[in-house]
Amino acid sequence: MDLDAAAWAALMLSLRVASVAMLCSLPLALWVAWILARKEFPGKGLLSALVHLPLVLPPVVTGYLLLLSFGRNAPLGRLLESLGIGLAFHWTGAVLAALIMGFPLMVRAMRLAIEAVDPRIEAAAATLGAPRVSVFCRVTLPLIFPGILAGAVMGFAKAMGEFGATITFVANIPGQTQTLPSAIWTALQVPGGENRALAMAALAGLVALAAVLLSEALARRVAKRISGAR
Amino acid sequence: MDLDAAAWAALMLSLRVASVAMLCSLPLALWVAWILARKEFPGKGLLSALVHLPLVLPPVVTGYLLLLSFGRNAPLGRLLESLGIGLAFHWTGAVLAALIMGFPLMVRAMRLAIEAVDPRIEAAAATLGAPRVSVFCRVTLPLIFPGILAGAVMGFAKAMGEFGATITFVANIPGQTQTLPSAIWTALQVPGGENRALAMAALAGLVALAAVLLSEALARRVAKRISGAR
Amino acid sequence: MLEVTLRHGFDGFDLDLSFSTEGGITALFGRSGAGKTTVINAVAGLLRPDMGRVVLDGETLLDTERGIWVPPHRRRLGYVFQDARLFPHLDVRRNLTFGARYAPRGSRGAGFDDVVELLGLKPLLTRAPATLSGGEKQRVALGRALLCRPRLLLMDEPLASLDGPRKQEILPYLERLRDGGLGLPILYVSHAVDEIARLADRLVLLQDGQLKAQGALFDVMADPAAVPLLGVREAGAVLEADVIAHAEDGLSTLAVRAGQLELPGVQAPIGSRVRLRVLAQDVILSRHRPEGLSSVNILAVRVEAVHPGDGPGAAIALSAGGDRLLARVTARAVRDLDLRAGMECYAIIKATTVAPGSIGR
Amino acid sequence: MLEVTLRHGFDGFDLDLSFSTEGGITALFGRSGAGKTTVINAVAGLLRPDMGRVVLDGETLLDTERGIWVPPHRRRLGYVFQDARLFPHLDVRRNLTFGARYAPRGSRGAGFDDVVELLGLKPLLTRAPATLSGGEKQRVALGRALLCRPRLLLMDEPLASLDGPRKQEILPYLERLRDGGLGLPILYVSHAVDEIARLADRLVLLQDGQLKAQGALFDVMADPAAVPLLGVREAGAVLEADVIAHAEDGLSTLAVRAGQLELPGVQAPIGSRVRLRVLAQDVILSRHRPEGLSSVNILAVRVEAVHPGDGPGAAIALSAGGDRLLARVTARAVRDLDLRAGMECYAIIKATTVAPGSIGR
Amino acid sequence: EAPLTVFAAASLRGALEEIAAAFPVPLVLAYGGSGTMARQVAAGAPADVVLLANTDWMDWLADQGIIAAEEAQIIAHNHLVLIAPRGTTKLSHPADLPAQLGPTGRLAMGQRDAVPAGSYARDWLTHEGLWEGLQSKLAETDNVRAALALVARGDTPFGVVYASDAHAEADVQVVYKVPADTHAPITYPAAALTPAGTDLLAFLTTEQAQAILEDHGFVRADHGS
Ligand SMILES: Nc1ncnc2c1ncn2[C@@H]1O[C@H](COP(=O)(O)OP(=O)(O)OP(=O)(O)O)[C@@H](O)[C@H]1O
Ligand SMILES: Nc1ncnc2c1ncn2[C@@H]1O[C@H](COP(=O)(O)OP(=O)(O)OP(=O)(O)O)[C@@H](O)[C@H]1O
Ligand code: MOO
Ligand SMILES: [Mg+2]
Ligand SMILES: [Mg+2]
Repeated sequence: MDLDAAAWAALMLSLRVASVAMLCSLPLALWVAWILARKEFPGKGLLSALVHLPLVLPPVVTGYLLLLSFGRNAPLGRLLESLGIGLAFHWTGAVLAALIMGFPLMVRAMRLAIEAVDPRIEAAAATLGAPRVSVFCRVTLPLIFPGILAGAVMGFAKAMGEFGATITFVANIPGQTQTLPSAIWTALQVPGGENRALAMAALAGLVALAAVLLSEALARRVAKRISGAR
Repeated sequence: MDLDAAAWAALMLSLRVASVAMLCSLPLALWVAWILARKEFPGKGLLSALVHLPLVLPPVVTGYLLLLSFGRNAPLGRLLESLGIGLAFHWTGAVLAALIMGFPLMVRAMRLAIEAVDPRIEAAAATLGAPRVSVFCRVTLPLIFPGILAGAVMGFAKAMGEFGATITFVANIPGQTQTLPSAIWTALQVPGGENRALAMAALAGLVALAAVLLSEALARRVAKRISGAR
Repeated sequence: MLEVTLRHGFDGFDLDLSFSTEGGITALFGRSGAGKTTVINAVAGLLRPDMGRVVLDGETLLDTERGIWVPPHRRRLGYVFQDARLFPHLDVRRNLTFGARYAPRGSRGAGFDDVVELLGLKPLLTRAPATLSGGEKQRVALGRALLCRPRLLLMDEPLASLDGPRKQEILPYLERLRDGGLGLPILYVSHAVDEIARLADRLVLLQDGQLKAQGALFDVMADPAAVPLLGVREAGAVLEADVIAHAEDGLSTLAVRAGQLELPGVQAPIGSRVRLRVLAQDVILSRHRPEGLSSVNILAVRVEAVHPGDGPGAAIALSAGGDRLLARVTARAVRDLDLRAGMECYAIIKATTVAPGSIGR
Repeated sequence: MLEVTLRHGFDGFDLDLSFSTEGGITALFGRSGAGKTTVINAVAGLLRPDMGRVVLDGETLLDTERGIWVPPHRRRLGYVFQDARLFPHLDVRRNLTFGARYAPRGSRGAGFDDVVELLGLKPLLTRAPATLSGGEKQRVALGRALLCRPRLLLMDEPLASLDGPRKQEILPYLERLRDGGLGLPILYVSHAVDEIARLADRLVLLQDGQLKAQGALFDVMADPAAVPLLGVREAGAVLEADVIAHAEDGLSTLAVRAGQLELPGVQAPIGSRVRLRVLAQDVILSRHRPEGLSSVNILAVRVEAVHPGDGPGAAIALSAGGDRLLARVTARAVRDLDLRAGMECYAIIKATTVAPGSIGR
Repeated sequence: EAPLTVFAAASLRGALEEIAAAFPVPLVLAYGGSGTMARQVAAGAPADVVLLANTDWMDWLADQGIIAAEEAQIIAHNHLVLIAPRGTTKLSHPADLPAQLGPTGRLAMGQRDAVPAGSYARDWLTHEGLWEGLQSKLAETDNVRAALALVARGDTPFGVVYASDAHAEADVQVVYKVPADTHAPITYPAAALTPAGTDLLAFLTTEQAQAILEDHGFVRADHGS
């Protein structure tokens, strides 16, 4: 493949951004999914809508809103900057953008999985003396593993592919904030850059293929253990 | 809100595109989800990866590939055109783009729901004489309703928000292929257009809110019926 | 009518058996984990065994050798699962009527109102399965299977979580299904020997996936080899008897082949035929006709076989004028009385060894 | 030790009752849908009733008036569910040991190896719950609850899908739990009157969510009012008796308060105390001491109450030198014998009315 | 009369709106990136006229045989300017730029490879010998309007945009005009794709249209740079 150093740098950055975004959002997404699946409270519909928002808004708007909130002139952005956490024009900002864009996907997958858990099994664990947190860790969590896995894969895939919000929020600086999608887009803007763009897209596809195959294999192993097949 | 006729036209187009895309992809997504959840076959991992592909690729690449395949000069595009199905630069193309971009989300939600159905309940239906199709329609389908609903909402939301693939494939022709996200993007191109863009984004948010609230209410009703609460 | 040959291996468990029935109620009996549910699943088509053949009324439902496998929905068997497996999204009424539309036109079977009445489901019809009690679920599952107009009923411990009175209502109904115009055959799994003694025509005994005995209920129940399988305390022959008279003091006179017995609490009318269950541990043997025991029931019997058990006791197969009896005595008694096949002696039957549930038919 | 007061309404079902126990085994008995599981769930903390109070060993677990509600995991109750509810993602061993880590340090209770041995779980330890048979699941659920070292066991039909021999192994174990150093109290739901007659110290009878009777087993079982609740065929008093002698012919002599009984098949050693269950339908009343019935058991009794039933029979409460007996006779017999409270008469007890399962303690 | 569809580079938007009002036939204006639109035109987009922000893509269209090279017509030029939020003092010499950015300030500009304005900016900075030193201080955006917005909001203290962009945004001011000889010429080529489009193409070079373009900060087509 016709891939230069810039493409490899973009791939590496994308991998880093996607992994960090996925790992960081897992706990939060899990928590939100749990609340949406299990709790009834006023404003639940609103929370659910809020979670879906990044799906609905054009990514550039999300990026724009991020810039408004975390830009160098925004109070929040200034605060974080003073704490040494620069987001705008940093790869960490790409993580934030990817995280937000993947959040609805992760929450939905986990929520569906949590909703499918029989609360009577959790009740059984409680009668055996397990406090709520233990029930969650030892019963709920393993039971929703397929959902977590699905959420993780989708979050990772989305993070690998996120473009609009990322480029708007952290710009497209080769070697710094140029993720693989940004690099692909850049290549597409140059006459004759198609092949380079497609080669990089294929690379992204391969990464996704690997992630999906891995997750499918993991899921199959867990399913087998539960069904008792060997 | 500061919304002119073009904005309303874009909203209407987006609603149409999103509804049609969601409705068209439902059966196909359901079928693919069912296969992925229930069948073991060589190449299953590959199929799963393929389904995830639109998540991973930058939307512009998806749009570019669509343009390559269905453009007026591409063989496939010409064939469809001669059959009266114009896709490139038509709102139907926006439907196709939205459909493809939302597909992974729909499939995942439905697949998780199908995986959560106890096959022993389906077996019980079979012993009562129900052929496979009846079992699916009368048992599986109602049981995975929450997953279908989740998939539909995500597919719809994603279709409302899709920008990169759409603008690349069908362009940004006001009144014809300018969806709400395209209109928002266009507004952002003019200095001072931010407010207009944000007003339209708020509109998109309201639509999503309505869709999410509706789906939550529906889901709650179904859950209540199953749990027996009134 | 039903022929079953199966071979199937799970990790650490091998099923290998062959049995056949002639209609009526065939009981599958065996300890927990013996393979009863596995057999029923294979008959229903929910398990595809490694090897096997299932033929019902001449129609081959399964033949691994000839590659025949009829899918479950075309077998028309009503399956009452060990766990109820109700459709969670349908209310009780819709659960009950789920199978009706798949029954062939004009097929006869239980009517909706009858089943609802029998099982006391009327107040539950609009309820969601999740809100039912354990016994209520089981009743709905039973009704659902009855209402799909099957040609064979598969019942996996259908009455396990039902209360006594409810069982007493349902058992006669099952008998009527078997005996009525429909002659619906039933494959019936139960741990309750009294249920089996009352209901079954044939008995299939399983142990660790292997067939240990099969045959007419009367034969198997009287088989000393079956004692360890049924449980020492539950083993005992089942006889048929004709009700001859009811006396003032509550005792009834019943005729068996070898003589007459006086039993309390027989509800059946004079002239009817009932089943008696005589627990092996309640039969006492004597070489001479005991004197001075006026009111006890004594039958002249011949020892057919002496079957030493695992413990201190022995099971003795007896023939009483063609009826078969089973006695459980101590090893010392075998020695003292010098019990041997062919020996003539007397069986003292405590009148009340007839368990209440076992008087039926 | 355990005080329970509950009021709770489901759509079309109202629970309203109050009972207390003094440790030992308290049986909850009632027909399907009577509210047994609902009561147990409320005690376990899985159901928050509309109103109620639950006090265990002086600790208030629930008091809706005072706003007290101890969450399930702090109640330390071992619950054997009607459906097994095993953890599907854990193998049998991990299911069994799930609760161990939450038991307070140094608390005593059943040992892992003992429980595995008792319940025959050794070959299943590495198996996934989905591959277990119905009875196997139930045994694992039982073991899991035993191993969490609870201070009260809640058992909802724990033996319903177990075979007879297995039951005979588990019942003495439960008795030992109750009687042993731990003195583990048990709230026990069962439909099997013989199980209850054998195990229970106290009996709570429910009907349609209401308390119908509660008290010591001996009192409630001998209460004519309880006959329709227990089922006409299952009703009967339970007595305690001392084993005095074992005769050559297999009959044993047992002393009850009003005299001696000769019974077959008593396994207990001389000097031990056993429980006898005398079914009401197997007690015959006579105004005069019957002559010429040398081998039957006859006790002098006084009629305490005559309780006409719904059907043609009547339940007669009897006192036999302090022991309570129950007889079921026809309405005609009531008239003919002119049975009235206070009358002295004789009860003829068929020796073998003592159900095998009911000889215990 | 049937409206004409115009595919146009987004940065022309302000001027085109006014031109549309002046043109007798109604215009449907569809905006996008130059590359995207060039490809769409090649794929058969229903446009009558295409207006791009750089010549590369017009040349590409000619290479594809979609238009004849001589049909393309330059309709305007532009200047590159260095901008800063209103109130910033003028920059006397480009070499002061790094110091003015300070330790954290960034320079907003179009993406160097993908956005024409970015390429021009790189050319200029390279010419000034500043490019290497500014590598870690850039904020490269996906179009030049985004760079403008960054400066307008104060997210970056400086940006490189077209004079026409700076003209349209009240919140920024030009602090330095980039000499035209430090980068490739900035030209806006247009081409008609249908016979109906030729009228519009012709109109774009009329005095009326050129005045409008000039009003919006563009440089007249005949003032070749
Ligand atoms: N999928 C499986 N994998 C491994 N072993 C299995 C599987 N299914 C069943 N078994 C084993 O096969 C044996 C027979 O199971 P089956 O369910 O037929 O027993 P059963 O006679 O119905 O018992 P019960 O009365 O307890 O329901 C059991 O030992 C069980 O553990
Ligand atoms: N969530 C609910 N909504 C409505 N009714 C309910 C609900 N839960 C239980 N009931 C009803 O309350 C009654 C008592 O139920 P419960 O489960 O306590 O009965 P049970 O005595 O345990 O019966 P079984 O022996 O059949 O298990 C039943 O009639 C049941 O249908
Ligand atoms: O109008 Mo452009 O293509 O962003 O320089
Ligand atoms: Mg079974
Ligand atoms: Mg219950």
